[in-house]
Amino acid sequence: MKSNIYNWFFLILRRDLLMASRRSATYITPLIFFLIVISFFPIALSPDQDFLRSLAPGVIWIAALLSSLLAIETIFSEDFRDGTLDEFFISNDPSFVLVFAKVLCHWLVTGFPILLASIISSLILYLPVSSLFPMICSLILGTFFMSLLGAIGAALSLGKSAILSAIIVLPFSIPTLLMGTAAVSSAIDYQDYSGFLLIMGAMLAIGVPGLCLLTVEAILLNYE
Amino acid sequence: MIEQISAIINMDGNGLYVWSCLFILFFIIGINFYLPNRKLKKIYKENKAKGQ
Amino acid sequence: MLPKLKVSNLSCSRADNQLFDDLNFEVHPGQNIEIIGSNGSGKTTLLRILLGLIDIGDGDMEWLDNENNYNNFRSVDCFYQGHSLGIKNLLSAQENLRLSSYSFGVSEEKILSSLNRVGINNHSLFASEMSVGQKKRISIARWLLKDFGIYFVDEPFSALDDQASNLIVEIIEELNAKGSSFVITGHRPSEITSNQITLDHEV
Amino acid sequence: MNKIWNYIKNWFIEMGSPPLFFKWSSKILPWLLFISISVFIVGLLWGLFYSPTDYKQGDVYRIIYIHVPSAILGQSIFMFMAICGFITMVWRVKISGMLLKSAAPIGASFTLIALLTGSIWGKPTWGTWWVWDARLTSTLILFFIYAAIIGLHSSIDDKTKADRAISIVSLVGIAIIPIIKKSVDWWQTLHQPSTFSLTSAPSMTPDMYQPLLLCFLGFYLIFALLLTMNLRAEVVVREKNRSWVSKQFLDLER
Repeated sequence: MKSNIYNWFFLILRRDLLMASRRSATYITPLIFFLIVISFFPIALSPDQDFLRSLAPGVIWIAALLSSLLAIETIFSEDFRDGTLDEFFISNDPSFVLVFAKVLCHWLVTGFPILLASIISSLILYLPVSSLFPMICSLILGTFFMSLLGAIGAALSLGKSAILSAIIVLPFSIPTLLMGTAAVSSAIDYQDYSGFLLIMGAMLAIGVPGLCLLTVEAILLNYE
Repeated sequence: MIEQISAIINMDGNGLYVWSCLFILFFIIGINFYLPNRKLKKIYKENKAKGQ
Repeated sequence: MLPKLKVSNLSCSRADNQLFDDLNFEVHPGQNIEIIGSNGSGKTTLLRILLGLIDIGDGDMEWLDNENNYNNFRSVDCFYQGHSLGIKNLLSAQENLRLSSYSFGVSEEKILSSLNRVGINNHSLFASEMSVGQKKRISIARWLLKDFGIYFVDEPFSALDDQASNLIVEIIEELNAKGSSFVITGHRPSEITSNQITLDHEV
Repeated sequence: MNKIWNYIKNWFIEMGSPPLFFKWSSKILPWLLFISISVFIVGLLWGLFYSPTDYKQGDVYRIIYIHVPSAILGQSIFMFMAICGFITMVWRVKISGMLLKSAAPIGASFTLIALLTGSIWGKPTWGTWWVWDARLTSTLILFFIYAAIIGLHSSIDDKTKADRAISIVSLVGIAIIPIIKKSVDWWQTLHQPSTFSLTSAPSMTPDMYQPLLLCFLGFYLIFALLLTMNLRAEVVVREKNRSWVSKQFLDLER
């Protein structure tokens, strides 16, 4: 039986999802972190409704950015340590599919709960209902792009401190942050937000092949 | 003559800004000059010590 | 019989030191090669270069394919086990083997019989609940899933009791009889082969 | 075509082999030193003393002769680094990795100069030391990226490996920096209608423009000089245990 790319992709996806389901910390900790960061803003700044509403897009986006970045730190480290990553790279299947599958799985496990939590946080930060749809769309596109970027950072700093990969990745996350907050705040002001979402989508479309290939190179560096 | 020079240095009260910019420029470029030369000198000394 | 892998003039240097220089050897079917060297002598690097995981060596590697031609790409079915065993803690013994065999598809009976062969009887035990010795046995069970052309195994004999090393020797002989070859590394010569390459550069 | 390409590649590799590079760079270094410093000084003198005063901003606009060339240079150096990174990734040329590594601190320095002078310029024109102006913001982000690259390189012990790691980052960077610039511009127009932008403010007359061009040339030459010096130090530090290094130093002593 000959394996093809789809089989391989789904195998890794299934394996990672299975393992994530057996260790609940993988999907619960980013969620809790996200909610804690969100709840700190009203406490630290002011519980005033109008003030919080104007702040909400930025707050939600920063929290989402940080929690997805912290969570992706360990995406390759366990596989690298126990030797399964070697096995995948030795096999004849294309390794960027492996990277993409792992990033997708990671996003499903951590990004998706964050999406749900962002709906709750839009309530506690008094976001109007009309801005909910652009917020969810921009978070889907943005957190996935962040996962791709974070994968590169994680691969470059395998076995090193997490803060190093944050330093590498955070400056590159600025367009995502700007577009995401701009989309939500223009929705609050009843303006057209589709342009921002389109640009985020375009970045994602270029990012998937480009960043996956570079991530493969970055992982291979660790074997030298 | 002295008035001319002081006029140039003063630059209508903006002199401080311009001169501090110039100072920053030369300071940072100076650091960049100094560091590689120090590295080279260090290796040079090590080699000399090894040779003797 | 033609050799499955011909390596000529392979050399590798990293930063300032030469790990190895001008290595020449051939891997014949049913015969083993052992790479001996101390820690940091480049054993693992050599295995990784042979498998094409990293590209920092200079030299020629030629692999035999089914039509008896030699290629520059890896056309032989290879199995690799690095320093770490490649066992996932969150998966059971059976699931681990199923994962290893994804690309060639092995029946459940084969997986169970391989596990029994190495003496693991509780198939649904998670790897996190096992001792190191048991994990090693699972990794050995993976060798039996399919008759690979060449097995590259990094230090299979380290930290093993006598019983387990006897098992490894037995299994290697079994697989040799089927025409598979082993390229293994170790600190000191073992009993599986007399064909040894010593890496001893000065660190 | 292929032949010419191979010829160029081989020439590049040969000239970039550490001993040979050290030899020819020793020859050109005094010339480079003389030319670059004289163009640099002449350009600055011309800009700071002989160019006419701007009618709107007064003499403070003269910071333009420091700020703009270093800001542009900060971006060009990143472009240069990305090209080096591509060569390092694809052809594994050792010297291009070292070039990449030596260019990073220089790029960071010029970006820092642009930031500091921009903020000083802001004080008399805007009344505050810092304004979240689009240009300044994207320069700040560029500085962060430079800092990340330098930090990553110093965190990896094997320097050849570190070169390839930062070449990956520089390739990601060169794709994302235009997006960053564009999105920051956008963000600015979204939040506050741009009232005053640093560089477009003085209406440039030719006698203001000419010294600026000379300053550009001087800054680029200074970059070439600093790069050569950094690269020489880098090459020697990395190969300090090779025999050619001690030989070179013996030659110098004679």
